[in-house]
Amino acid sequence: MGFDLESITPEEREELSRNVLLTSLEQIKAWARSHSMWPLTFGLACCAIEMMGTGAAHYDLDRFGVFFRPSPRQADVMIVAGTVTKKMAPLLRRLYEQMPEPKWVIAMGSCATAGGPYVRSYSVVKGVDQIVPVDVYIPGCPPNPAALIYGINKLREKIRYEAKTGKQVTNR
Amino acid sequence: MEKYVNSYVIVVVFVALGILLPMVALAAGRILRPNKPTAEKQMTYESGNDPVGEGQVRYNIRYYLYALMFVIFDVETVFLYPWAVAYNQLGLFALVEMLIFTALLLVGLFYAWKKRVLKWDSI
Amino acid sequence: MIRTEELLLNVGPQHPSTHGVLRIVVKLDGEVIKEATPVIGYLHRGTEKLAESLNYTQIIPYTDRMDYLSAMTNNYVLCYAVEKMMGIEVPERAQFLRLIVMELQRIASHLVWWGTYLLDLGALSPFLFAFKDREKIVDLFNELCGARLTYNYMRVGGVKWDAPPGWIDKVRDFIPYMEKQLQDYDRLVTGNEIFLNRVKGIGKYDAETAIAWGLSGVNLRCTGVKWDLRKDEPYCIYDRFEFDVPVGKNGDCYDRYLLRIEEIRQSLRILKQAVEQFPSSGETMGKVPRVIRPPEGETYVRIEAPRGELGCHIVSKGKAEPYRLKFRRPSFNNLQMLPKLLVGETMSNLIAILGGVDIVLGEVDC
Amino acid sequence: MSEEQKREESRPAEPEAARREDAAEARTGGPADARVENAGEEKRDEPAAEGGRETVTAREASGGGSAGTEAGQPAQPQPDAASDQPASAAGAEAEGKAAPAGDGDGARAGEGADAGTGKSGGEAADAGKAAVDPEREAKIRAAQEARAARLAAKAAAGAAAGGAAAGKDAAAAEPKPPSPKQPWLDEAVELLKTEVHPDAVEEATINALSDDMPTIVVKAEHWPAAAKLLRDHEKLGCRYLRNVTGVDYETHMEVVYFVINMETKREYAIKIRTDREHPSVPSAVPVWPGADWPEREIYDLLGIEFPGHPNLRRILMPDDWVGHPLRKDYVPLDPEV
Repeated sequence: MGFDLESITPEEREELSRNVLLTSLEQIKAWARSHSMWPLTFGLACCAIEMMGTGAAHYDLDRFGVFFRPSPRQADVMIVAGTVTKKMAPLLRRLYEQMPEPKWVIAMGSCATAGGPYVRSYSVVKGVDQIVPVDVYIPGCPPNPAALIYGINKLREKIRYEAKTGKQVTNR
Repeated sequence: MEKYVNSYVIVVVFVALGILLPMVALAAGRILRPNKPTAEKQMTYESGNDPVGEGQVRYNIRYYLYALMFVIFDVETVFLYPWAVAYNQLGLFALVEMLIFTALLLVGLFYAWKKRVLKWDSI
Repeated sequence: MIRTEELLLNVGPQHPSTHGVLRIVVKLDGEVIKEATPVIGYLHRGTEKLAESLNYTQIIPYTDRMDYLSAMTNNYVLCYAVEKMMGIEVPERAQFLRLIVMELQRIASHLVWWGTYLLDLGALSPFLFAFKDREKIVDLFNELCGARLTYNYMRVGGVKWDAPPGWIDKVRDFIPYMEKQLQDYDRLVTGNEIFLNRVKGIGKYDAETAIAWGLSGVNLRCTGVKWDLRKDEPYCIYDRFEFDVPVGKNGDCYDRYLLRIEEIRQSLRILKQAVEQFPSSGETMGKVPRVIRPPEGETYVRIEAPRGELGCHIVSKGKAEPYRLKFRRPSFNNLQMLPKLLVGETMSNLIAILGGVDIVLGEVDC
Repeated sequence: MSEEQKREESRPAEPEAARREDAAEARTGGPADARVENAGEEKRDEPAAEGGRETVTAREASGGGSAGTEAGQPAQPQPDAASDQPASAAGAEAEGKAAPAGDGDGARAGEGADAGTGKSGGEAADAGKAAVDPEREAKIRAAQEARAARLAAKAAAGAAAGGAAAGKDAAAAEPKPPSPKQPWLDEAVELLKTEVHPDAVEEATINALSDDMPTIVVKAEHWPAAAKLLRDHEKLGCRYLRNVTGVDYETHMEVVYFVINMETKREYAIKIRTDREHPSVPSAVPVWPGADWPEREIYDLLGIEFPGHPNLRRILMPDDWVGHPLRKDYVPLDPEV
């Protein structure tokens, strides 16, 4: 029995919209990915302590499905927490390369965002976006755990939004 | 006759499930996930820097012996499990059976002990 | 003996237990370390070069970020150096606030060390306990100076913010809570059999090598040398409180562990006395000239930071900026001896020894 | 004294006000400081800021001061829009901290000198007090006149105070009895002269700024022998090397070793001078193994060679780095932001 969408009555349509969830495979994948983002423990400086504080019992990142993985092979998100120096830049790029494909980067703290208080230093890379494409910037020096959790939720919205509309939020 | 054949159907279903479940799980993963292998990604991970030196290196024999000892006694426990689960239904005969089995393995253990395989930095 | 090849391994900058971005290139024969060379500099941000073009008040935020686990002691050492050069007299209430804040910071720093050290050795729950208690101290700091980690609280000549009403009572309530927690920690870890096997007799050195290598803090006292700057070269108002300096005997990781736990108790003891004698009112800022210009010359001051002797050497040409500012960073000197300690140890002991030395990479690379 | 009492009654209220304003304002409004009524300070914040800049330029002090103020501003370029919760005072505080540090310094320093020069300070404080009533323009004009008056007074007082301060130091130096550590210094110098070499010691002074630290300048070629003597001699016995610092005076380079004897608390600062072209100081590692990394750091950042050092390599900078950053004439590869 053929079934075309136009011929159904408004009541049926309204009934359908309440019970049937139309979605695309892409959105399901995005929903699954955004609710279990495993960050790579990449603590460089003071922001690392705040990241550990957020991961600990009081602020507890585990309830968002965020579970710290030491190896890049099992990580989806790279939280760059701290000052990226010129000696560390090639390593950071290599770690980013070694992460499996659906990967995102959160630049935590003003050092990772744009050099922060060390913007005039000779050995600091002014912002991690010169090395890896960054998805979410979290300002603050160091950003307190609430700001970090806010940043992670921002990334979650971004993943769902990109899956729903297909439009890239950044120029990656 | 059907009853006879029927019991085999269960076995076939069991085997099919045993094969299909992992296959489907892995295949689904392979289909859904993006696959962009790049040279850098294949490089071995060494906490961030270029891998130095060779991975396959000849190392001391004691690690191999230790692994061997582990495998032997691990298999032994695998055999003990089914017996341990139902040892009161099986009665005395199975108990003696198991004791002989364990005694045999103990002989192996004493031999290894005497050969100082268990002492960590012996060789 | 069968000839075996050596495996070269990078315990690299991105490693869960190197407390930051320290890389150790390890030459392994099987599991035994033949030779270990630490490589540092992955977090070198050139603070000393920046300091040469900033005046003294602006350098204070940079000292927070040097040893980010004990920002208060870094603030203090810079202010103490400038106050000594200019002969500024710090008022009573400011001295007390500085002392209370530094001792709270010492407890917080030792808690982070305790949590991460046991996390390195494989125990997951102490990390959560430690950070839960540290949150209490961080809340106290947050209320006092508005920041959780990098406080920028002290100024040359005093402190920036006065203690809000009721803050001292909160510190008074925190002390018994922490003492009770410490008993739980002892019951949880100190007697634990596995932990004892991992740390007893590991990374042993005697007093002579400790002095020769210029170690300081708990790494020096664990060998029996009684040298604590709060007692031997008293600064601030430490000479008004009595507390004793815990000293170890055989200089292994277990002694260093016990000393740090004992130091938390001593800090609590100091805090108890300081909270009693806390002046109810008074200035929080001494007489400071309009632009802080230390006279021509140089000075070297040193205080007892949680990780050891933290020194600040200022060479001033009479201008508002230091001509040369050098920090004697305890972690930098304590880390020197690591290669000598690691030869002949196994890989798991490397993690135990490295955790026991308690280094912070922001301070090592400065 | 009226000013004292006024400061007393205003101070308890002010920290509360400062804290609330802090949380509310994205940028912390000026430092709440004991001697300055917060209300006055907050009202005069903008003029203080200009005042600060104006006094900065007016002051003959080095450009550094103004550079300091500029450095204060751009140090936190990006606005912290994302962390808007009041809970993230850290963000505001941190962002605020760099900015007011520059202005706060100028503004508070302004107030500080006034307190020093007495009456005019009091009058400025009254002007501050008057700010509470609504007409701000009158207030600002009053403040500017007060400031102009103060500037003139300060210029005159500055010279006198400067002279007095110098006089005071000079006066203090003579009558002050020779410092308790003088005998230590003489003993060490005499020992160095006899045991090592007659002209091993170039200079020997007591550094008044650093608790009368005995400072001895030793010639570079006699340094290894002197180091051994310092450590092994029973009277000196300085077995603990506390700190090694490299300093680049434009005319020459200098390495300072701080050594101490833990039992008798006898400590010395040993300075060794070398020229700037190819600076080299014999290494102290054979005597104190603890000098290993500090010397490598000085080599890395200042370029001073240390012959006799086991493995003199760069320690902090990447190995392919060109130049030594801590030198005064170091030109950074990428121009500053």
